[in-house]
Order: sequence, then structure tokens, then C-alpha cells
Amino acid sequence: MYDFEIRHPPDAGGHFNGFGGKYAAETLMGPLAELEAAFYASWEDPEFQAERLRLLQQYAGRPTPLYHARRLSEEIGGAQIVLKREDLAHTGAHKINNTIGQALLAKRMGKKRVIAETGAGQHGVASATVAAMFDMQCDVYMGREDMRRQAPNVFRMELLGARVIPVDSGTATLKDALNEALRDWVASCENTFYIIGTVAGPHPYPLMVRQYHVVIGQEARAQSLEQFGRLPDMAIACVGGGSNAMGLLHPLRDDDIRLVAVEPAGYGLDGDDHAASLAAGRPGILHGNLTYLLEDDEGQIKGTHSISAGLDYPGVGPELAAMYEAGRLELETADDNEALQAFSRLSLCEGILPALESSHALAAAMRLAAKMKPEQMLLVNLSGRGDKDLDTVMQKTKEDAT
Amino acid sequence: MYDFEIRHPPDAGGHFNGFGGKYAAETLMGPLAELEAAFYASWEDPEFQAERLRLLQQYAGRPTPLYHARRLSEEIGGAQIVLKREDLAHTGAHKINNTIGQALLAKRMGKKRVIAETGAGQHGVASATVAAMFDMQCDVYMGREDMRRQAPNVFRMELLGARVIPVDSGTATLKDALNEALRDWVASCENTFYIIGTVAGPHPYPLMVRQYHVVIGQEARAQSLEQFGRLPDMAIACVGGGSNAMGLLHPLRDDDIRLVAVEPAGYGLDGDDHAASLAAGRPGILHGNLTYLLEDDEGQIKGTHSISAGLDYPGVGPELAAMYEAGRLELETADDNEALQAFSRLSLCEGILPALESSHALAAAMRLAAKMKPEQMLLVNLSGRGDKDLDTVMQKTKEDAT
Amino acid sequence: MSLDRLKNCFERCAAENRAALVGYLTAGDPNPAASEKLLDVLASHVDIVEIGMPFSDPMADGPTIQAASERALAAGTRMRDVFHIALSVRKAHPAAGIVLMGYANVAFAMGYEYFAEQAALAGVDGVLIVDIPPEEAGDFTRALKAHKLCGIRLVAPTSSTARRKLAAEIADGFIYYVSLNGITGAEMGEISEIRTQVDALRQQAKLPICVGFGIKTPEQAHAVAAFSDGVVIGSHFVNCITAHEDNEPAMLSELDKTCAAMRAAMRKGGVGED
Amino acid sequence: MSLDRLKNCFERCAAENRAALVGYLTAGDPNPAASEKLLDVLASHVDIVEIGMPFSDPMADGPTIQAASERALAAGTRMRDVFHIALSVRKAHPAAGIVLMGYANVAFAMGYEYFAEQAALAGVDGVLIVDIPPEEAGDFTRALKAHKLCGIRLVAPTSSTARRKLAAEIADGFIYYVSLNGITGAEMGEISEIRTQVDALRQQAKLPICVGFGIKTPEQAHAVAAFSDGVVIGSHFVNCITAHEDNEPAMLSELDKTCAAMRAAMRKGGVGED
Ligand SMILES: Cc1ncc(COP(=O)(O)O)c(C=O)c1O
Ligand SMILES: Cc1ncc(COP(=O)(O)O)c(C=O)c1O
Repeated sequence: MYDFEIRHPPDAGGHFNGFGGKYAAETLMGPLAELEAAFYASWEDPEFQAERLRLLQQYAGRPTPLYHARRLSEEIGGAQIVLKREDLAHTGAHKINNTIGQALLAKRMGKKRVIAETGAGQHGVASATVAAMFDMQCDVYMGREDMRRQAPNVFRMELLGARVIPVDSGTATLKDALNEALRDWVASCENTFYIIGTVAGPHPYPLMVRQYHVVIGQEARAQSLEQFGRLPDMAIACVGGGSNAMGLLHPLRDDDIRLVAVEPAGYGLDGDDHAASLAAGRPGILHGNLTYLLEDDEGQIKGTHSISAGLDYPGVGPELAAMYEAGRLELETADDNEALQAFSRLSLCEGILPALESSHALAAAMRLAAKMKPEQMLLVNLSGRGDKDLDTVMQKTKEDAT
Repeated sequence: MYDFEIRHPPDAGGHFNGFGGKYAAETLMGPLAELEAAFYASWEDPEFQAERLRLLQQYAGRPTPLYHARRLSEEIGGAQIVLKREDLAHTGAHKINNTIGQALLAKRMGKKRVIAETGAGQHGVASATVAAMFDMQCDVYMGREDMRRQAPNVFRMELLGARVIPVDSGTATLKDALNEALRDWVASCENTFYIIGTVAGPHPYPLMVRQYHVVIGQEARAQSLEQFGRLPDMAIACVGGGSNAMGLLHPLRDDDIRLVAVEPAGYGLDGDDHAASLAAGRPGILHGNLTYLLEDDEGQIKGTHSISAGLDYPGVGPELAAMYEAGRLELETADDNEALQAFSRLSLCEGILPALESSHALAAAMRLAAKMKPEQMLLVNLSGRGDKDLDTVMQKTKEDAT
Repeated sequence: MSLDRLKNCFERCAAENRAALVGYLTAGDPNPAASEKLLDVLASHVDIVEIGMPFSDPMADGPTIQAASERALAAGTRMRDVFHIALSVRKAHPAAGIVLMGYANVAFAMGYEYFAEQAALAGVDGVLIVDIPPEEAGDFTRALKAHKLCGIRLVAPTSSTARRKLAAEIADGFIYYVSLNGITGAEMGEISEIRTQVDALRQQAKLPICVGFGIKTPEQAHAVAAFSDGVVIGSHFVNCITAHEDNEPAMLSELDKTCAAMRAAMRKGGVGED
Repeated sequence: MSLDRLKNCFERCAAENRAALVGYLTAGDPNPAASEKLLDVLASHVDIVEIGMPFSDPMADGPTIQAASERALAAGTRMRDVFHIALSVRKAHPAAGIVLMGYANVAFAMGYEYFAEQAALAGVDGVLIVDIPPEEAGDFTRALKAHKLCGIRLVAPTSSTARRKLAAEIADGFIYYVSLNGITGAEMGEISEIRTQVDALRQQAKLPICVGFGIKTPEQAHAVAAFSDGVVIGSHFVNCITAHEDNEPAMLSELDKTCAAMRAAMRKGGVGED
């Protein structure tokens, strides 16, 4: 099911067709080189891989199931919708695949402390989780605004022994938390490992995080063949930074399968209240890599909006930008309301509460499935569970009632 | 891994060494007979079993992992503690094993409506979940007091399309919800299937729910042999009604393994503020079966207390009573504080937030492991995840701080 | 003795061309002292007094009788109060049938044998335990028989032919036909359907057949009286207590009136039958 | 031209037996008009003016300079304001070195070529982009060279020997040695350690070496001046703005005093060295 070949690697500088790279402060160039060397060495080390797989299976609950949503597919009357159940992974989202990999690498590099940025709190929780297991100190940067919105995840992190550090600068959300984590790392890189939460940041992060997540697509591919005797016609995932998307789609890249990324259209693509970096942005440089960004005409990064905190980010992983420009990635968007409707529909039809992030993928999937034939198959990455979003949905339901 | 033999069946009347039986109102005796026949027939039906297994695997995420808690074991310095990760099952607890089974049976019996009682809300959520998937109407009875304490689970059920019906009678908690569900069923049995949430109630429920949960122990047994080349020396589970306990322990009953049930000692066994039916109760008749109950000298059922709503029940499944009296089940208790400490310890040591119910099993496990040797192995049923308990723990933490 | 007394009740009624009136109140509701007086009033109207033993978890009862149980227990009612009340009814109404009704755990907690002994000493004629079906009744029935108490059996619409036969075989005193699938106090079922069922049951059972659950008006009672041997009224009588919280004289007088009206409805034939 | 001017700055300082004072302010802070005056004051004291280009996400800066960026952007500062301020410094202070400092995306959004052209027209001598390391600098360096602008390079304590050599090779104007692993405004590292590093760096680089990050007092500045070619003061000057919100005269006069004190500390030898 799993294989360790690094397919479609970036160039030596970490560029995917020009995107990506290492746009970092000089202080970080040394640590990044060290990290890169350690990553490649560990990737070739069978013991490291065995331990990583052991934890993915026995700790994180991999493989996650592939589930044919029969009732939903029937109601839609188009393609068969099949869900990759990352919502069942430990801590409730795909994020744990990555934090297990990075924490193991941190341990191998002898780092006693890890830091992370978080928006919705899922990556923060996944980082705090592995830090607890590996007995490492863990500080998580989180925008003060996000801390308010996602209070239960803040408490989860604290229960796991992590310190959550509020970030007040800028828009006090995810991008500012990332800035703040980078500032910490510049000063602490000797003893600290920075666990980035998505396929962004300077090389080798986008590659590394992708490699830690390709288990999703590798499993889905094998499960699809085993359970249905075929591969899907289309695979689809939501995109915040793009880690769940790359995890699912990258291993399917060389197959004859349409690959679709879904960006959050927030209140709509007309104004600025969305976070659709590929659909509405342009190439720029932020957080260590060259990629599509939402920015003004002078390169100032824009504030974003999405109902799902995990997609509320003005950039996108560089490899997605490259695949998009190469025509290997189709683009869809779903706005707040469509995501909420998809959330509700999956809950009512299949008894699964999806994360609001994943609900974006579902919204687009339902739209696309309706135009496909019942003998076709559409694979959706259900990247996380919706329990964390209950407050948001509850509030929205209340607002709509009045 | 799985087998379908019904081991240690009750007698024809549903008695386990005198415990159990069918102490039901005459109106229910017909429906119970019908249910019994349908259950046995379905159990022999390979198609039914295949569909049940398919859903357990592809929908609920079975097998759940068996995880060696290395850091915790090391810190304790005694037996190796190994966790059966029911917390990773869909909806966050073992409860889904049972609701999948019963909902499939309901479908087979042509029932279009299901009802359920719930305390913590976990069984209610698991019932609402399968009802959504099978397109059945679902009404869940829940004590008004529990609805207040477990508001997020109430909202989860509503999102899944279920109606949550508040129960004000008696103590307005789980036992009263069960009374109310029975009252509904008496009036609605023609078109309604009552999904009981634990190994209690009139025959065939204790047998049926046990059989739907033995996948837990069957998997754990096979995984233990595969991962560690041996069986555990001891297996341990918390007991509310006893479904997660029977699920884990029953398949190990014929092995040379010590089996331990952990009851909630609440504020302590001295007063009435606990729910340790086996440890502090005596045989009596409630909710359709003869079993150990917490009652006064005249058979009036006592109010109970446990910090974990899922253990807050004055009875216990009859088969546990029988195994206890036969000496095949050892008894331990853990009070509220011990459970909270275990909750915190597992969170900090292993990055796993356990349900407060499961924390009782963990508390006892840590105590017992400390007296065992490092080459011994102790298997704990981690019956659910602690996310649902954040409010309780947060409040308790706040109280302790002041 | 007990067997005879219930038999006599039905024979007396038959002779008077009416159905027996079976009246239920929960012992100790709203408190033991008031309850004693209420049951005295009840017994002065009905043929058979059904005395409810309060229980913390009355699963087969609707809100009215649940609340009665809660009031009785809150007022400190214990089994000795229940037996005391039964005994005082017995003393004041030597010919009345007295039946204890309740849930298994109360009898089980006392021990079936001791329970039966105490019931017999209190002058009780029969016992109806909602959640001890024939399948589980072995020890319990033996204890009752040893003390010459009737084990009353329920038959429900859902009872199979085999179960009806079984009930008919092992029952003593009378058969209690539950007129609806549901709990006490719910809406009564279709009269014609109940009649069909009762008529059919007569083919299997030689015992008198009483019909209960959900009968609330004299009109309903009269209609049921036409084809049954007895009519059980429960929630409707308990409501006399509920309606006059803390006002004992009002309870007593309303119960008196309500019982009288029901008693009048027991005659066979006449207005209600047209 | 530009290459020469920076070179001349350092030669002049060397002749005067002092280190060059390099002073940083964010362009447009607290607003474009006030900023123009503040930079004029700054330029009247320092040898090299470092003009920060405000950016929404200044990842390498501490709270002081972050806030400066936020103030400037909130006041509507755009790149044309940055260039306008540079040009007015150039006009009033023909001999001053002028260096633009900032983040990649601002230059990238303009296009490196157009950015370099505009900078050159504004009389800028050199550019330092925090997040364009040598590895990514190809196009950018070419654009600078085409307009005779110096590409300033940073060297950090974490920079490997190979990287130091690389920086020395491709840098123009001067080398900026970051005296600590951290962000602007943090606590300065150990003086002796910094000295060791700078001395070693001299073996690899022929360019002048300036030291910055965390220097806040004239004493620290004086100590660093002893072994470096230039001392960069940033957050300390920005604090003059922060301390007098909305009071422009107070800002200007405090900046004037603060700059003078730092300028005095630049002399080699003397009190600070004892
Ligand atoms: C469940 C879930 N899905 C998706 C995302 C978006 O991240 P990415 O695009 O890296 O998968 C997040 C981020 O928090 C998440 O929690
Ligand atoms: C996680 C968890 N464990 C245990 C229990 C107790 O039930 P049982 O004893 O039937 O396993 C519950 C009940 O809600 C539960 O949610």
C-alpha cells in the first residue's frame, strides 16, 4: 500500500517549476539546510520509516477507511461519491500524519522543543499531541482572534501540556501566527524544531509535509482498487495551504484521474472576503516560498475570510501553484453558504459531521457529481471531522433563524 | 480476526446464571420475542454479517488500533500498558459498533423509526448517526439535566437529524431517559426499533449488544498476538452498563487472562454519590433484567453520581453480574479525582485525551500496572475520546483553581 | 380466602348485571395519612381496590401515576405504610377485593416469600406485578400461592395466542386486558377493537376479564362495562389528588364524586350502549 | 555612482577613525509627511540611511519595527511615497549613503527590474531584502546591477563558512553582520562573541562589515564600533516615534538627540573601549 519513492521531486533549491524555493532570512538558511539533510537521510532510513509507519498505524489509526456514501450518491443521482475518512484519524484530521513525521524528525535531530502555528487549532492540537508523546516542550502560536473563535482547541492544547501563545500583530489570525512562529524559530533554531502545518514555508517544508501526507492518496488508491476494482474518475480536496490536497492527489497524479482543488470563496469572489489564492491571487513571495498569494497591487498581503478557520490563509502550497499552472489541477470554489449546506447534507444523509474545511470539498463534489454518470466515481478527501466547528455552525444557525 | 460463534450464551430465557431475563411489561413480550427471533436469524445470515462488517470497517473505522503506551508505561515502571483505541471509532467511542448492528437489524425488520436513550449523549449521537445513514426517523430521550451538561452532543444529534426529547421525570438523568424510551416503545413497537445503548435491558438486548461489541476483544486479541507475539496478562475496562467491558473482555474469557471491571466511585463509596453497582449494590430488577443495582433497602433505585455521565447509571449488565459472582471478573473502582488525574496523565504522557469514562479504567490500570512487572502486559479499553468532556474538565480545573 | 373474595366480587356484580369497578390509587399519595383516607373513599365505591406500591422507576406508567409515585416516595412512604393502608381498607370493607399493583424490584427487595406473607396478613387478595411476565414468574407465583394470593395476569394487544393461553392457564382472580399498546393514562384504543379482543380472550380464559388503561370518562367506562367483567380506572382517579394539591378535603370530595359517577357507569345495557 | 557613494562613506569614516553610523527608520512611519521630516533629521546625523519599506508581514522584525510598518501602511504609505522620501533625502544629503531595506514580495510585486529602476532614480545606493538569500537572488541581483545598485548581504551567526564565502563574493557595498539569532529589537548578543565572528569574517570578505540587530545604547554601539566598519541602529531610533505618538515636534527633537548620542559613540577607541 505504501511506497517511499519521492515522486515529482522539486529541484535542488526546492522549486516546483519556479514556485517554492527558500525565501528565508539568512539566519534560517543554516537550519533549513540542516533540516533538509536530516529529512533526506531519515527518508532513506528503513528504521525511521518503520517507526513512522508504526505510529501512523497504531497511534494515528491508519489506514483510514474509504467509504462509499451510498445514500448521498443516490440522492444526487450522479457519480458515486467515495470519502477518504481522515476525520477518523487521531485528533480528528489529516494533520496528525504530518506532525508524526516532523516530530520523529525533530527527535532524530535531537531537538527538545517544538513550535507550531495554528489557525483553527487542528495543527496546534496535532503538534501538541505528538510533543506530549515524544516528551518535548511545545509552544503554539495562535492569533488572538482565532483563540477566541476556537476556545475548545486552545484548551485541548493546554491539556496536552502545550503553551498557547496569543498573537496580536497584523490581523491576529493564521498568517500572523506563522510570522510569529518564524520569529521564534529565528531565535531558537538551535534547540527548536518548527513544525509547519501545511505544504508551505521554505524548502524542504513543502516537500516534507507532502511526503508525510501521501499515505492518504496511497491508501485511497489501493483501497479503491480493492473495494471497487477500479480507480476513481476524479479526486477532490479542499485547499487551505494544501496539505490534505497534496496528500490525496499527489499519488494519483500519474493516473488518468481528474484532480480538483477547492478553494474557499467566503462571502464571494467579488470582494476581498474570501481566501481563494489560486482562483483570485497572483504569484508572490510569503513565508519562505514563491506561490500564489492574495495581495494588493503593491504586494501587501490581504486579510482573508472563510467560515472555516483552517482555510483562512492568503497563500497556497507552491506545488499546487505549479500543478495548477501546468494544467494538472482543476480549480473549484465553494463559498461559506455552500460549505454550510454541504456540512448539513452529509450530516443528515450519512451520519458524518465533516469539518467545515472538508465541507468545501464536499460542496464542490456534489456539484460535480451531479453532472457525472452513476457508473463514475468521485473520491473526496474528508480531511477532518466537524466537532470543532459546532460553535460556528450553531451560531450561524442561530443568526439565520433571526 | 472476527468470528461469529456465540460463546457463553445465556439460557433460552436470556439468563446468565440467573441474572438477566425478560422482566418486561406484557405489551413488550411480543416485540421482544420478535426481536429475539430476528436477531438470531440475522446472526446466522452471512449477508447480514458481511454488511455489518463492511460498515464496521468502512464506516466506523474498524479495526481500531492497539497502541503500546510506551511513555506512560515507562513512567509507571510496571506492566506495559496497551490501549485499545475505541476513541478512534466514528463518533468517538465504541458505541457505534452496537448502533450499526441494531440499526441494520431494524432495517431488516422493516422498522422506519428508531428510538434511543442517552446519558452523556454518546449513544444518542451513535444512534442518530446510523439513523441518518439508514434514512430512519430517530428520537432520542435524554434527561433535561444531561442535556444541559452535554449541550454539544445535543446539537450534534440535531445536526444529524434526530429529535432530542427532554426527560423531566425522576432524577432527569440516564435511568429516567431509559424509562421514557421504554414508555415510548410500549406504545410504538409496531413501527419502532428501540436501540438500547448498553448490555442491559430485557433479553435479547444484553446478548445482542455484547455480540455487536465483541469485535473489540476479538481484534485486540489478534492484534496483541500479531504486534507483541503474546496475549496480555490482564484486561481492564470501565463499566457503566458494561458494553465496552463485555466487548473487550468477553472474547478473552476463555484465556488465562485476568479480567478487571472498573466502576465509578464518584465522591467515594462511603456515601451515595457514586455509581458502583457491583461494588456497592445488590441484585434487583430494573429495566427488564435482574442484575446488581444501587437501591435502598426497599428496592427504590438510588440517584447516582459520577463525573462521567456515561457511567452514571445505577445498574450493570446482567452478564457482568454473573461473571462477577462466578469469580471470573475482578472489581476495581476509581473515584472522580482519580479519573481526572488519569485523564490528565494520559493527555500529557501520550497525547491522547481519553473520555472520562475510559479515564476510570486508566486510573485503575495505572494502579495495577505499578504492582506488575515490566515484562507483563495490561490491556486497557480506551472506550472513547475526551473531547466531549472538555467542558466538565475545564469547569473542574477552574473550581480547583479557586 | 383471597381467591374466594375476588370470585365473589365478580359474581356479585354479575348478579347485579353490572361490571365490577376496579379503582386504582397509589399508596402513600400524596402522603400516607391522606392516602389512607383516600383509599377508604375509593373502597366505599369500587368492587376491587387496586393499591399501587410506589416505585422510583415506574416504567409502565404515564405522567399521572409517575407523579403519584414520586409524591408518595417524597412523603416517605414505605412498604409498611402500603401494607398498613391495605389492612385498614380490609378492616373497613370486608367484602372489597384488594389487589396490590407495582413493579418487580419492590417485591424482590423484600423477598417474594416475605412480601407474599405480609400482603396476605394485610388482607390483600391478589397481586399484579407489571414487569414479572409468566416466563419469570416461577418463584413469585409459588410464593403467592403459598399465601393463597391471586397472581393477576395481564394480556396485551401484542400478546400472541400462545401467550394468551399461558396467561389464562396460570392466572388467578381475573385477567387484566390492557386496552392499548402504551402506558397508563394514554388515550384509550378503539372500543370495537377492544371488544373483539375481549370476546376472543373469553374463548381461552374462564376467569373474569377486566379492561384497563386509558379509560377516563363514564361514557368510556360504560361502553367497556358492556362486554367486560370489570373496568379498571387509574389515572382518572389519581387526577383527583393531582387537582387539589395540599387540599385534602377537596381531594376526598372530588374522589367521592368521581367514583360515584364511574360506579354508575358500570351497569350493563342502558344509555351508554345505544 | 551608488557603489562609489557607499564606498566613500566608509572611507570617510575610516579617515575620521570612526565606524559608520547606519540608521534605520520605516518609510511612512507614522505617516508619509512626518516620515520625510524624520528621515531628514536622521540623515543629518548618520552616514548611511536605511529606509524600511513597510510590509504587511515583516517576519524578521520585532514588535517595534512591526508596529512601524503597521503605522505606515495604515497611514496609506505606498511605494511611490517610499521613493519620494528617498529622493528628498538624496537631495538634501548628497553624500549620505541610502539603502532600502524590506521584504521580497514588495519588490517582486513591482517587478525586480522596475523596482531597481525606481530605486536608482530616487538616488538609492543599495538594497537589502531580508528574505531573498543568495540562492534565490539571481534575477534580483541582475536587476540591481543593471541599475548600479549595491546588493547588500546579511551574514548570521548560523551562516556556514561556505555561505559566508558566498555572501562575501556576491555582496556589494557592505556586509551586514546580524549580531544575534533573532529578530530586530531583541537583546544583543555577547560583544566578545560578535567580535570573534566579525574578525573571522574579515578574512573572507574585503567589503566593510556593519553590525546590527539589538544595539540599543551608545555604550553597546561604541563597543561594536571598535571592531566593525559600521553600526546599524534600528528599533532604538524607531522608538523615538513610538514614544511620542501624534506629537511630531517631540519625535523630531528626540530623534535628533538620540542620533547625536549614537553618532558620538562611533569614534574608535576612548571611554567605551577601556
Ligand atoms: C480538517 C482540515 N482540513 C483542511 C485544512 C486545510 O489545510 P490544508 O490545506 O493544509 O489541508 C485544515 C487546516 O486546519 C483542517 O483542519
Ligand atoms: C466512552 C464511553 N465509555 C464507556 C461508557 C459506558 O458505557 P458501557 O459501560 O456500556 O461501555 C460510555 C457511555 O456513554 C462511553 O461514552
